Amino acid sequence: MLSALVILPVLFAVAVALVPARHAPAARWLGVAGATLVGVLSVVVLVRFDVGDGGFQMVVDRSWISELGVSWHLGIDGISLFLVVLTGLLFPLVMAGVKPEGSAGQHDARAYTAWMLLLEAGCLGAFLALDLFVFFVMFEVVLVPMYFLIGGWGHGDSSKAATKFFLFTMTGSAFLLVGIVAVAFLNQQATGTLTFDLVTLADSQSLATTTGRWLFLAFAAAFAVKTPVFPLHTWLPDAHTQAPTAASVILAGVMLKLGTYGFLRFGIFLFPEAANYFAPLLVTLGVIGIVYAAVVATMQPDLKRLIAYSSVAHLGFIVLGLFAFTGQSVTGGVIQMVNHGVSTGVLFLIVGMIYERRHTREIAKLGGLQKSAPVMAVCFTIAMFSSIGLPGLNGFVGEFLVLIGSFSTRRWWTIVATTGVILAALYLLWAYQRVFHGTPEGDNATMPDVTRREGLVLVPLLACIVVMGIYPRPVLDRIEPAVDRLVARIDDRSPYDVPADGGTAEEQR
Amino acid sequence: MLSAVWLIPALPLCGVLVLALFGRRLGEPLAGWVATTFVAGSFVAGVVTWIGLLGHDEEHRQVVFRLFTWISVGSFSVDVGFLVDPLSITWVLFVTFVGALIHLYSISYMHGDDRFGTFFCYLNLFVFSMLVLVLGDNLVLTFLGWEGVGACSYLLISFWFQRDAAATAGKKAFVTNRIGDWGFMTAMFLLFWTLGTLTYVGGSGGGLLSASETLTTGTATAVALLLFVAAAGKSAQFPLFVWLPDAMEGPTPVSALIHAATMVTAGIYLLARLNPVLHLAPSAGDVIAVVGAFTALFAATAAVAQRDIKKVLAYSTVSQLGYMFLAIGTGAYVAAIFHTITHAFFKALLFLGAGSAIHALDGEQDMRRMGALRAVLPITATASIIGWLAIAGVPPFEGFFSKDEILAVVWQDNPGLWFVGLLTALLTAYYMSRQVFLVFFGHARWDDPAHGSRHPHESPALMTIPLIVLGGLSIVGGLINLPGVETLGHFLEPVFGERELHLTVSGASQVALAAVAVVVAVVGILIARRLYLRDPVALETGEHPSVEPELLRRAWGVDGAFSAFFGGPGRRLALAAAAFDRSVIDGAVRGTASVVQRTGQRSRVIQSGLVRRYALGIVVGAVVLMVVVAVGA
Amino acid sequence: MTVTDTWYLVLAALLFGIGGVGVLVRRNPLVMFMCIELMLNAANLTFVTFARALDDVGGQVVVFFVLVVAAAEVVVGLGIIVSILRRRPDATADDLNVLAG
Amino acid sequence: MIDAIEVPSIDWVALLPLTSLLFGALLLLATSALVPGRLVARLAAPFTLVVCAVSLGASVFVWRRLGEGTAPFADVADAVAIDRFGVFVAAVIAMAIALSTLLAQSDRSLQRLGNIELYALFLLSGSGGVMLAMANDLVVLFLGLEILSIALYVLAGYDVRRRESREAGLKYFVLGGFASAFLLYGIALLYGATGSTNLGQIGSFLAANLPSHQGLLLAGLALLIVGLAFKVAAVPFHSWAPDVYDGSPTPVTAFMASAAKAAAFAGMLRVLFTTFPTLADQWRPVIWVLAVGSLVVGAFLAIAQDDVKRMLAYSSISQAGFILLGVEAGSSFGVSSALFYLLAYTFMVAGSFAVVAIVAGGGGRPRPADEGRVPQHRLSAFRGLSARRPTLAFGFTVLLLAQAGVPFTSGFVAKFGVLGAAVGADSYALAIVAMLTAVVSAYMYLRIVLTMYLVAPDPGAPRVSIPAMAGAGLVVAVAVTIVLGVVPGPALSLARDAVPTLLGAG
Amino acid sequence: MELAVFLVAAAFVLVGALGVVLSRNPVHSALMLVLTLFGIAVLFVQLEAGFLAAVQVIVYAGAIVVLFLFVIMLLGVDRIEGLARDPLVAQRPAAVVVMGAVVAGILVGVDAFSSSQGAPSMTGSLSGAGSNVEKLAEVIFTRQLFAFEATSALLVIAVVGAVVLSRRGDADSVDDGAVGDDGDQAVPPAPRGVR
Repeated sequence: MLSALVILPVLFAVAVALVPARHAPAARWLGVAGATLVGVLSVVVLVRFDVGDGGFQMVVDRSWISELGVSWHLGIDGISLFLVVLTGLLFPLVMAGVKPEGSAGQHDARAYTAWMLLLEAGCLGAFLALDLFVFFVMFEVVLVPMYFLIGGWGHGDSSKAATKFFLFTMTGSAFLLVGIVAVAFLNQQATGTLTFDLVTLADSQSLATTTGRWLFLAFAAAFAVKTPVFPLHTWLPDAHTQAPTAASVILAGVMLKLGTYGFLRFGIFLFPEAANYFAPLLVTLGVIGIVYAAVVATMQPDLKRLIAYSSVAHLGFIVLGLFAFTGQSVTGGVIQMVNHGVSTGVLFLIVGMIYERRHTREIAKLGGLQKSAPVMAVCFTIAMFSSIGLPGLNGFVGEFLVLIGSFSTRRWWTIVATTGVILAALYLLWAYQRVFHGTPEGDNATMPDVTRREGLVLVPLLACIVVMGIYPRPVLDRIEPAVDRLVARIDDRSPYDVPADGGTAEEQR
Repeated sequence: MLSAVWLIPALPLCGVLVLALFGRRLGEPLAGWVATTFVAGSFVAGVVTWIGLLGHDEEHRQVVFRLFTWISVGSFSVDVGFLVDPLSITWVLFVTFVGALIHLYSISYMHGDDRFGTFFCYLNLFVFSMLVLVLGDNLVLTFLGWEGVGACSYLLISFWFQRDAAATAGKKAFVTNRIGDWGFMTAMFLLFWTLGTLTYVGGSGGGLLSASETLTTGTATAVALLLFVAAAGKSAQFPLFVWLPDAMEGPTPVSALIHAATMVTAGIYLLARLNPVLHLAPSAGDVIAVVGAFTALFAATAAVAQRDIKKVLAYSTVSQLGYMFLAIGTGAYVAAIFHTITHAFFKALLFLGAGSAIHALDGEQDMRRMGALRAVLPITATASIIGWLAIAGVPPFEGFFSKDEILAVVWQDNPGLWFVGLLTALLTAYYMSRQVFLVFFGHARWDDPAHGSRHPHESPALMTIPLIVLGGLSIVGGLINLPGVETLGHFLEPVFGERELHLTVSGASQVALAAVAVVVAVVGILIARRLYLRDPVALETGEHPSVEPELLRRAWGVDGAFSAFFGGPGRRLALAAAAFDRSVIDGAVRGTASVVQRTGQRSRVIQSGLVRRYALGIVVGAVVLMVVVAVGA
Repeated sequence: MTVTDTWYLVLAALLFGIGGVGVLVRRNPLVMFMCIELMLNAANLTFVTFARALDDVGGQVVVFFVLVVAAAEVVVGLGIIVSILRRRPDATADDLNVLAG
Repeated sequence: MIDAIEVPSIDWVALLPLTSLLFGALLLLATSALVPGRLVARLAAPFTLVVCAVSLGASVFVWRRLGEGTAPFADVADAVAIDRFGVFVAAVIAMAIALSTLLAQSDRSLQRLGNIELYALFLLSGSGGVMLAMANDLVVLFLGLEILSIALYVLAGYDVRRRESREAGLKYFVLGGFASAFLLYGIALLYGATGSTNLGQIGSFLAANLPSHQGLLLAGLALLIVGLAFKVAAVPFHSWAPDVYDGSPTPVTAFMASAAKAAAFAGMLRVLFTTFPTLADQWRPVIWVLAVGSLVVGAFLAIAQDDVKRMLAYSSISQAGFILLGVEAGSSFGVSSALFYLLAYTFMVAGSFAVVAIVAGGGGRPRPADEGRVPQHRLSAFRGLSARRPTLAFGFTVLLLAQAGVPFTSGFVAKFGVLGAAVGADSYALAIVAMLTAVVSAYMYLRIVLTMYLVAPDPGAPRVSIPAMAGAGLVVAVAVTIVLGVVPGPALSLARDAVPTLLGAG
Repeated sequence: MELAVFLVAAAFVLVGALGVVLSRNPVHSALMLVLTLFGIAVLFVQLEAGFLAAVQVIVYAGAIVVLFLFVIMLLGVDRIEGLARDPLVAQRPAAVVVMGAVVAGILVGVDAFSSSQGAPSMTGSLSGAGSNVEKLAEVIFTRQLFAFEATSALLVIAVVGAVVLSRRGDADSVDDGAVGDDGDQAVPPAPRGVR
């Protein structure tokens, strides 16, 4: 079942690549079919998921490279469940709904589709992996399709941005790889068996404190780059700006989550003590990221760059939540990963639509689009409000949980982080004003509104924004047990007296 | 009967959905009628609920309806549920009532706008949000409504988005409100952290309201002040008032509904709702009272010099809200709420009247080009005069009672603040008189050849009916809480209990105070009359420059200071941050890359292509290896 | 004064050093090659010295093989040098720098 | 008076992987001398492939035999080690010869120079490599190295008409001779210090009595490592590699980078791991220095190149650095990781050079103006290759990404292995240096990929035609690269079984 | 006696070696090489390696050096090499220093040898009965039989190599002189650091 989620897209990718050149357009629809099938599968997983169980479900554990103690160990729990579903649904949507950019002559639908599918496989693999080796393999391999997508179908100086993206991330992974290998081999020295199995390694806890801290740092280096955590974020605006729309959506929606997910699943899970030790650092960086990225975002002349910086700020919230170590904050962080994927996805989609029509993303050259494209404006507004954290939309749920949870352990930082709420409104509304308000002139006045095809992509995502804002219970109920287990692990080593089920300060007195 | 409560917000929500999906197809004026119907239905549901609530005895007038659990993680859990008690139902009634009237008015006012349906959709959404705000059974749901009304305010202020001023004003309103939201959220975090719940009534610990009695003074003060930050943002208190005058860029019904009658009173509601916390924090109460009084006076001075008819009303609103905060800070919740209700009536009336005048003059808002409209707009003029007398505090209009009550309570608590209030009352009477004189009396200045010939005529019935209704209410509204009878006070008794500061001054003193207030009002009117109806120049030009200093028109330059800060140092800071990001942080990245690359280029020299150099390299390597081996040994 | 093995070994080391310096300082490829032969001979001398010191035939046998290797190397090496010098008789080792960087 | 010399027993079958190459070469030469006409020339390549196959088959057979009851042993009077280590490397070398042959067969300019000697030299050189890998005696090691090298000197200068080729030949020869003098001198000192050249005897001698004064021993060891490090092109003994790789005919370069490197590493691994384990504390720092140097220099100089062939040359230096990671670990896991790396790298590098040769027009119609000139190895020749030859570009991309260590390629598993070995031996600093330089190298690989995919082809770019033989070689290389990346298990377990032990002791 | 022979032979060796390095004329270098090889042959005799001494003279001095001279004469490259100064900056001092360091390192090892040694007579005694040639032969055909056979490959390579390298490369007409010989005749390019 879970294996199929990973393998199916690969098979379809191969099939797509083998389509003869003259049927290239058909390849795209074959790819969409594949992605849709995966999406359906992910929904099946969602349906079959046992709500109350905080452990790993639907586990697949087969030997892969027994010589290295590597096993094909997949499983899903509340933390990964919605990321998987998000991935499963986002891919068919963007593949079907977003016309690949690039001039007609250069564009090869087969390559594009195949890369997308491989990207999907990698992302799903990373979210499902319970084996450090498998995770790393997936974590690293996604760079390749993304590199080609940005480089091959991007805008402007896309090859440079793609290279920057690749190398920056790879530098982080370099440390991760050393860390993973070290964890496994140190465990082998202690217990005699070489294994990369997450659960086994986490349970054996054979590391000395200092070693654990160093290894956590190695892990954190990779995840901090991927997330990205301030000050390692500068690849992101470049990558987003030059990337084609679909890649941007996937990058923001899914790939950045590999970083935060990695922190949670591997960094915190394997090294609870070290995670605790370094939590102040990461929380600080997360909060700096929230404020700093927001301030920087206000002055971006490029709409896409602005949204990219907003991503940095949002991921700062997630990092804050994850490292505040309370049930609410971590749950909030997890659900915020999904929320950010959806709402920022919509924003990027719309920017892509604008670019497709106007061939520019420069805010100064746009204006009054609400007049010519009212539906687009409405869609943007909803996603913007979600991004700002307006209650009733999904963004609020995550942000609020993160903040209210973090408040009990990181009071002052939370108060600072909350100012991010003001700043988010400032830069997004200002951008909205400059792009959509005012009187349209020239090409802005004649810009066509959202087409039906584009609408079909936006509507499910917007529905998701609203539904998850009003009734997030089904999501939260599934996330919470897994998060509780994780938080309980940390609490054993936490300097804070935070009861796992969140008693109050009053009770503690 | 009480179970109809869910209908109260549900009906406007239905309106939103219907208009969002079919608004365009319904067209004009059907969309407006649909919207109005839903809000009116909501009012009816409110009345039904109210009657149901009256059926309970006083101690049990607090009923919670939980629909479903909204967000629940660990110990944190909030529902979507409604708390029906005298406080919330009071708001529900006047919000839906005034709302329905303004909807009705808008049908005509928005005639011809190509986004007619959208306008009503937003209006309905606003009413829905406002109802959620007041009915929500927990702080988070209140916050949802709080933010919802903010968002609607944003959408409606910038409704005519092609106008830059409107777009900017909308943004400004939202962002300024967000500063308040920061306070709101932080207050929630603090409350949850200390009390473990955000639900007002019921749930663990018996609910927020009863549990908050266990708060320490420090925490309570912090929470109260944070909530006041929130309220100051929403209710335009100093220094966060700056958005409200600009918000007048929105259509006039919006100004009437949102920026006068309802939304801006949300801050009052919030503080009244959390009165147990306030009660524990007397020093916070002092802060609120002082800021309220200051705002009242400050805004009144600014109103004196405005030329835009709506700006006068906007500053007036700020000023009146200051009164309410003065009352809240003093502990006179009922007085504050009483004034909120009366203000809702007369300020809505004034706005709608102003709107009618603007409408008649094809959008003219400058009072210097109005005058003598009494003749051509009889209904509008009559209604506006009623509103003027009400706000000026002339008996027996409703404003007299509510303002008098506040002043009396404040006198009892702090005569200094009372004097500020009195001064404000004087100014209020003055500037409102000025407005009425400039618009409805004196010479007609609208037929300025530069602006073409105008033929103002009375607005259609759809616009005048609300004027008439509100005018009537503005006359008799004082009845709901007549001194001595205090219907409203008794109704709200269960909410505030002994935390309400009751008047203890003697009846004679009360009468004396009232007399002073009336005198002050009359003096204000007379001064205005002297300056604007007896001065030939002022009659001709519609202004009296010596008493309209530029500084006051710019509200003492506070708004300008904000703009200067954000446009100057703030902008520079952001630009610096962006430059820092580009040059330092990304520069470090690019620098590393280029250092690596340059090192590579430079090191090519060692690959000289010369065999003998290579051989030398081998020998050097051999030496190195021998050394390393020796050292290793 | 008896001639100990050390004398031979030191001599061999010196020969090795001179040969090595020769490779580094001479530009004529033929002479460079000769210097390499000097170095091989130094190794040979070392082998033979050790063979006597250890009273072991093995060392001498090695020299035998080294001779064969040297011969083969000379054939191939001279072939390569010829192929270059034939086209450009005055070429020195320093002139061969088309390939660099 | 002379006693009949008792010839030592020889297990001929066990020597088959080696002898088949040697006799194949001789047979080829003899036939070509006896049979006139172009028939032999035409059949030379298939014949060479058959010889490789036979050698490979023999390797498989011996491998099996060694698994079934026969313990590894030292053959021919302890001079040759018959163990799975040698067999493994022999197999790698046979495959490398086969790939290089396929490549050479497609190179018209080499074909015109006469192919029989070329293949014979491949086979002879390869046999030297196998000898090096199987050597259980320093003399055999030296001879193997010389056989390998001298044949390579000839091969490097094979295309005598081309100035670059001649220059490569001379540079390689002079420096190679210089380095083998060091090697020989080192062997002499080791002989003096231990009394034998036989690895088994040296090993047991050292195990029994580690001399208190180790000067001679260590000096000998250092010089021995100089000689071997030169052959694997480890920094600071790498300087020949870029120039020689660049100047040699491309099929020869492929052979050097694969077979020669594998053989030299095999020699290094066997000597250090089996014979001098007692001196590990001394030689591990040495290898550490070599590894760091190779990683850094290989990566930094590679990114400054504009010529793909040179880029790959520098890349091979940095790959050598990675393999040295496995050597440095000094553990059996390190050895097996290094062996796996060699196996994987053989295919990666042979395939990569195949692409270079194809693009350079080795298979295309010779353009008289280009003949003998600097070939089309420059990066600009790869512009827009994906548009002109998508499959070729894709294949090259796979190989390049494999060298960069991207997952699901053999390169990743290989890097993972040596990294594991390094970490297992507590060489964290080395591991981190390795991974960071891998990032730097990745920039270079990406540059090539970028040029192929994201730069429009030059309008006048020549048509690239893929000759069948080179194409087949490329397909095999790419396929193996991917298969070893996805299911590396079997190959890993082979490498694990191939860890050598000291043979012929006592 | 031994001392005298050693000193004379050593002088031959060193003078010859220095002569090889310092002669400006390659012919002189070759002749000096003969001197060295001869000196070494004498030392071989001193070291009880009579057979090797003979082979040294015959093969090395006789064949190899003759080959060198033959090539020099054949190509007419007996030109005087200007040794006044080295065009490569600091090459000479560096060469002397680093090579000196290597020699010093070896000498340190040699010194250490006087107090430690390998196992004696591992392969076979040198001093036992039988002639030097016999002993060598026995080892070559037993212990080192494999190496002996391997040398055959070496010789084959030498032959093939000679054949390959001696081609004028004119298997093909498009060649040398014209385009193929790529301007070796041109002024030698200055050493370039960066291409």
